[in-house]
Amino acid sequence: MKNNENHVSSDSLNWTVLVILLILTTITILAIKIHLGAYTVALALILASIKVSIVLTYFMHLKFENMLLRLMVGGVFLLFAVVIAITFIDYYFR
Amino acid sequence: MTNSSTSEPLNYLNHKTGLWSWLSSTDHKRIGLMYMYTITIFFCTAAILGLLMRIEKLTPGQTIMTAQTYNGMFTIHGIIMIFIVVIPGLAAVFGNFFLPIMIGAKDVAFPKLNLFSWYVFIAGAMLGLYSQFANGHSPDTGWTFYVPYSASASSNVVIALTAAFVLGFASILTGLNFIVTIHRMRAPGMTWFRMPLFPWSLYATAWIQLLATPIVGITLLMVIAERTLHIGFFDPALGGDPVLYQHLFWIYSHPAVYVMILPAMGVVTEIFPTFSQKPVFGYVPIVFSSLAIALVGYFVWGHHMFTSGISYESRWFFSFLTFLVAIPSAIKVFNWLSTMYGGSVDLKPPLLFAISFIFLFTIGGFTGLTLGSLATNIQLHNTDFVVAHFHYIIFGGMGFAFFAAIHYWFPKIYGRMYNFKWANISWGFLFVGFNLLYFPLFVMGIQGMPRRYFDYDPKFQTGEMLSTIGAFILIIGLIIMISNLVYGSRRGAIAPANPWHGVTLEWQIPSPPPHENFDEIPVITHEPYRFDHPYTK
Amino acid sequence: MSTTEHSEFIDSDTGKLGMWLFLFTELFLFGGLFIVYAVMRSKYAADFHQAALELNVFVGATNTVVLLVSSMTVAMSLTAIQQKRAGKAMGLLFITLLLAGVFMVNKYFEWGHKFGLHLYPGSDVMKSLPHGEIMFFGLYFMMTGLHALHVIIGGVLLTIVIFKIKSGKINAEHYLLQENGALYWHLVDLIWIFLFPLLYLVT
Amino acid sequence: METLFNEGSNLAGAVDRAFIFIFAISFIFTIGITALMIYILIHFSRKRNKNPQQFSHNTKLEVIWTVIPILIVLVMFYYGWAGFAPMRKVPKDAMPITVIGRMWSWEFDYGNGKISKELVVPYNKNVKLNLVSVDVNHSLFIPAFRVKEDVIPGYKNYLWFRPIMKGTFDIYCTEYCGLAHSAMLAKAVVVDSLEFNKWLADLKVTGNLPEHPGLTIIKANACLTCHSMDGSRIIGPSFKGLFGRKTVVVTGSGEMEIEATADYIKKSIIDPNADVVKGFNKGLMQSYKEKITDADLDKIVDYFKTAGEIPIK
Ligand code: HEA
Ligand code: HEA
Ligand code: HEC
Ligand code: CUA
Ligand SMILES: [Cu+2]
Repeated sequence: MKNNENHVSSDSLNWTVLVILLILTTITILAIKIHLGAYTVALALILASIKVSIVLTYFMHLKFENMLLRLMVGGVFLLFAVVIAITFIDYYFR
Repeated sequence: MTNSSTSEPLNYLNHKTGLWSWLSSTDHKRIGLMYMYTITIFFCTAAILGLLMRIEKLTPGQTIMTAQTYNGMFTIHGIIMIFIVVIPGLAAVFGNFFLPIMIGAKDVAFPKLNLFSWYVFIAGAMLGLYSQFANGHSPDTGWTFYVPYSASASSNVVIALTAAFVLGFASILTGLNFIVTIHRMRAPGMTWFRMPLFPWSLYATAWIQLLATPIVGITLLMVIAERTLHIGFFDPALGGDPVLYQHLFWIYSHPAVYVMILPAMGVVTEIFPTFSQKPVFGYVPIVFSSLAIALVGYFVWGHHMFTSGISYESRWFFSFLTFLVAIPSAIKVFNWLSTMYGGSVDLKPPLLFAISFIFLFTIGGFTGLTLGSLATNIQLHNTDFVVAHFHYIIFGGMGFAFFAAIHYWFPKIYGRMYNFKWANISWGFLFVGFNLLYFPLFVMGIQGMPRRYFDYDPKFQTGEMLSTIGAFILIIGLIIMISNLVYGSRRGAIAPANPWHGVTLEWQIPSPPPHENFDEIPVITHEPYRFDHPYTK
Repeated sequence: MSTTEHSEFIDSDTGKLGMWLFLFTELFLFGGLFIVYAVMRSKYAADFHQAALELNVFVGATNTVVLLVSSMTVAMSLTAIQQKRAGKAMGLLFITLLLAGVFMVNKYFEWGHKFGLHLYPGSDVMKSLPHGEIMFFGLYFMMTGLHALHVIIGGVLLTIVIFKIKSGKINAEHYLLQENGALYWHLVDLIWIFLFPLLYLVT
Repeated sequence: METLFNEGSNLAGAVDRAFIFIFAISFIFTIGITALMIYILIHFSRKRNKNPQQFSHNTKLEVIWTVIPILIVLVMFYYGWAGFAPMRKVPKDAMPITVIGRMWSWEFDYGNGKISKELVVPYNKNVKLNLVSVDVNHSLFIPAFRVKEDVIPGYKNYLWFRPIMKGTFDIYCTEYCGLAHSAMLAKAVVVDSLEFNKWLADLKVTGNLPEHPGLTIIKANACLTCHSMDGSRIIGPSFKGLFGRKTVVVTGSGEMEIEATADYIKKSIIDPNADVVKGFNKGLMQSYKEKITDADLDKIVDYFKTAGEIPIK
């Protein structure tokens, strides 16, 4: 059994993360205002994904977890992406 | 060994008695048995419904029941068999009982959660039964709940949907528990590749349970929302998409079929080495084929929808992947045969059931391939051929594996032995009855006899009749088998700790196992299934 | 519960792994809705655009900020308990609960507004809309409703955590429950991070 | 006249080739595997073989039994695909026929109001079926032609074929669609072009006949699948002589005899489970509250009133 020394994140780290998240949120809202047509959704999703990965790594301490858990989280998101992609093989070609 | 003041040594069965000591027990072995008893009761109920359906089909037109009853009957037969019997089935019964023992742990990671899942399971099962008898008539949508029919049918569909939802939740919790158990509770020295193969198959299964079940959960919720709140995701009149429902349903339900078969494969993988006294052939390929089945099985759901008007591109894509999942299954079959080859093969009842598993699974698998091929699927979709395919693979595969498992681990569970002669006789009835029951359905399916048909063209009568006769032979076998086991569990001869000379950990402890499995946690020094090396220190 | 003497104590890694696995199932639960969203959006892009105009970006953005901040307070509270500052930890969790409350009040007014306009599933106004808009609102209610349910569950969980800190059951050595509560709360945030642009910003 | 394995359309040949290939492989493997098992059981039985060998690998063998099945399934895939691909490529000159599926009957619309209960098609001519459902999912299946495609509300599914055998063939509904799913049958009749043209010319134009608007609504809602016009009992009571009829109904409070007035008929349609006609099952007929407007209800009642016994074809 592995000895579990848990990582302690400092308050300043948490604050920094929050500020970055808020900035990204603002960017998202502003980016919608400039009309990018079909790309808006893509952009919004990319920004959301960045935010989500920040929450995962810092707030949810993934950065300090073992490799296995990180792989699992990555794998789960990947699996979901593949499922959506396969569903769209149907809808895109119809 | 335990104290000697009592005549019988203390074990998990007698260290505490009384109904409440069972209902409140967090002991994985007792929970496993509680699953076994409840599942058996539900199995018999649903099986009797199956028999009634067969009697109805003895003659064209109405034989013993109305169309309404028949439609309700195959629905509830399907719901019970799928959601209550085979999906939990092996994992909840033998997984619970033997997974911790086989990896050298005292219990699962979350024992209370384990008991909680059983209660959730019971709640779901009760709801399922209730949907049959509640006001109005029983649900008649088929176990697939296809919209728009299920969104409008004036029956207790909402209750049945809720039941399936709740059962899914129980399944998720069991899967979660197993994954954590396997990750965190293996005995010292038991590296991943020293783990026996039944736990491996449960590991692959548990991931499917965990990651596929929520999708059907939310889908059923959407149908409930559709019925109660008129949201209309799937209602074409409101712009909804009925085919989208089918996608979501099968995204879960195809992987779910591997939830049924993977533990079954795990069981027989334990049986072949033991009864041949020979190491399992190709341990690593078997592990990876389980994982591959779990993974690729996730991407083939569309093969249930080949005629639903999905795009041409996705049809061939799904067909292609469907063929690919056959490969890991093929690898396993060949590995099992090679495990026996050259061994010292002892044809005891567990092995008898295990080799019939191979036979029936092969037939079921190949007919699966026939269904996976685009051209032939067009002819066979929703015909009796499909019904025969999945009975062969579920009942013939998973069901016979269950029978094999109970005959294999019986002496460990109860510390007693059943009668071999009667076990063989019951096998005879089961095997003959089974094939007579389902083989004619293949033929009729090819000829175009649709499934879920209350009535049929008289030209199919011979086949339907043979099939009904088969059901009666099968039931005889089942009754003999169950009686033999029940009798054995109470009166059978006392069984030694290791009657089959197995090497995995469950055979290293007394029968029945003591309350906390091991007096001392074993230390693993070697890969399993080595009959010339000790497994533990 | 004499049967569990040996396993009464769940070590932190085991408990956390269990929680993560549970979060995966939650992700897939919402995942099902995201699939429906994706398909419907690709079918009715224009209608979605139109319908999203009905939603108030300001309210949505406020709620996003509220949740992000609450996510931070939860994370900080965990730090506090690790540093043996139980009082600070409870205070931060309390702020989190307040923020959750703000979120729910916002949501209440938002939904109330929709109901005031007779924009709810099954209403006649709703039925008279174009198909895509019906779908959009259906998804809107289903997704935000399910999410709100998670906010409530998360709130309950964190309340329990506060009480356990108070009674000393959660402390600098044993804080698994708080860790898991925090993970759950972050998940609630995480889902909202996706919901916000998809529902409010597709205009 | 129908034998079991007719190849009734141009598409059948390729489908059957896929069948034959897959079944041949399946038989070979199943028999091979079974034979091997029996051999092992006998030859290596504990009696004969006391000392088990202890090998557990053979890389060469394992590669072989991975690669060969891969090749085999690829060929299977190819046959399936080759048989299927033409099914989605409709020839330009195909004659379009609209198939309407409803609970629980088929209608074949040849255009210009010509609707038939049988699918009559000309021999050796390409036919395209456009599939429309008015209620729930159905599926049109003609085994002899090896064609099947679901009929889904809101979807524009289609299939095509060229009949290459004259005769009468079964049509089934193969998607479960409720109570009388197994009775949702029809026939496909393949005749000479000449005969077909004559048949089509003679086909009554039902769509344009001046018909009582109430009856149109009744037909449109498929009431006639459960209610007959000729006095026979299907699932619900017959419409024959309905208006003013005295019937015993079971209500919440017990049985009573009532007269079928306008109000009663409306109520029976809006809330069918309130008063259930004795001898019939509750819950079968669903409420039409959402589907039939008040104005239409009046028309239906009016139809029952004026035309108590107007026979329909
Ligand atoms: C335990 C459950 C289980 C399992 C394991 C499987 C396994 C498979 N199934 Fe089955 N299936 C069901 C349960 C299951 N199925 C159910 C319940 C339905 C109906 C649902 C409903 O509509 O109600 C269904 C329906 C179904 C359909 C849809 C039919 C239709 O409605 O149109 C299809 C189509 O592709 C299919 C294919 C397959 C395939 C290719 C496999 C493969 O995994 C099989 C692989 C196995 C082998 C191939 C045999 C062993 C291999 C060898 C002996 C080696 C030699 C092999 C080669 C040379 C290739 N199944
Ligand atoms: C685990 C899965 C499982 C099992 C084991 C079975 C077992 C049986 N099934 Fe099953 N069946 C399904 C899963 C299963 N089924 C599913 C998923 C469907 C699809 C539903 C749908 O379309 O939605 C289906 C559909 C289905 C149909 C098709 C309905 C239709 O499409 O029209 C039929 C018809 O014959 C049938 C028959 C049977 C029979 C005769 C048995 C027999 O093998 C049962 C054998 C057992 C007995 C005959 C009795 C045993 C009883 C005892 C041992 C107790 C003794 C008690 C007393 C003496 C009182 N089943
Ligand atoms: C699913 C089958 C079904 C369909 C479709 C159906 N009905 Fe019925 N109907 C029944 C049954 C069964 C009864 C008897 C039980 C009852 O009264 O509810 C009934 C009863 C009635 C009665 C009362 C008859 C009497 O003798 O008192 C009327 C009127 C009626 N239906 C009209 C209609 C109309 C109009 C439609 C179509 C818009 C329709 N039904 C569609 C099954 C059906
Ligand atoms: Cu229409 Cu079945
Ligand atoms: Cu499948």
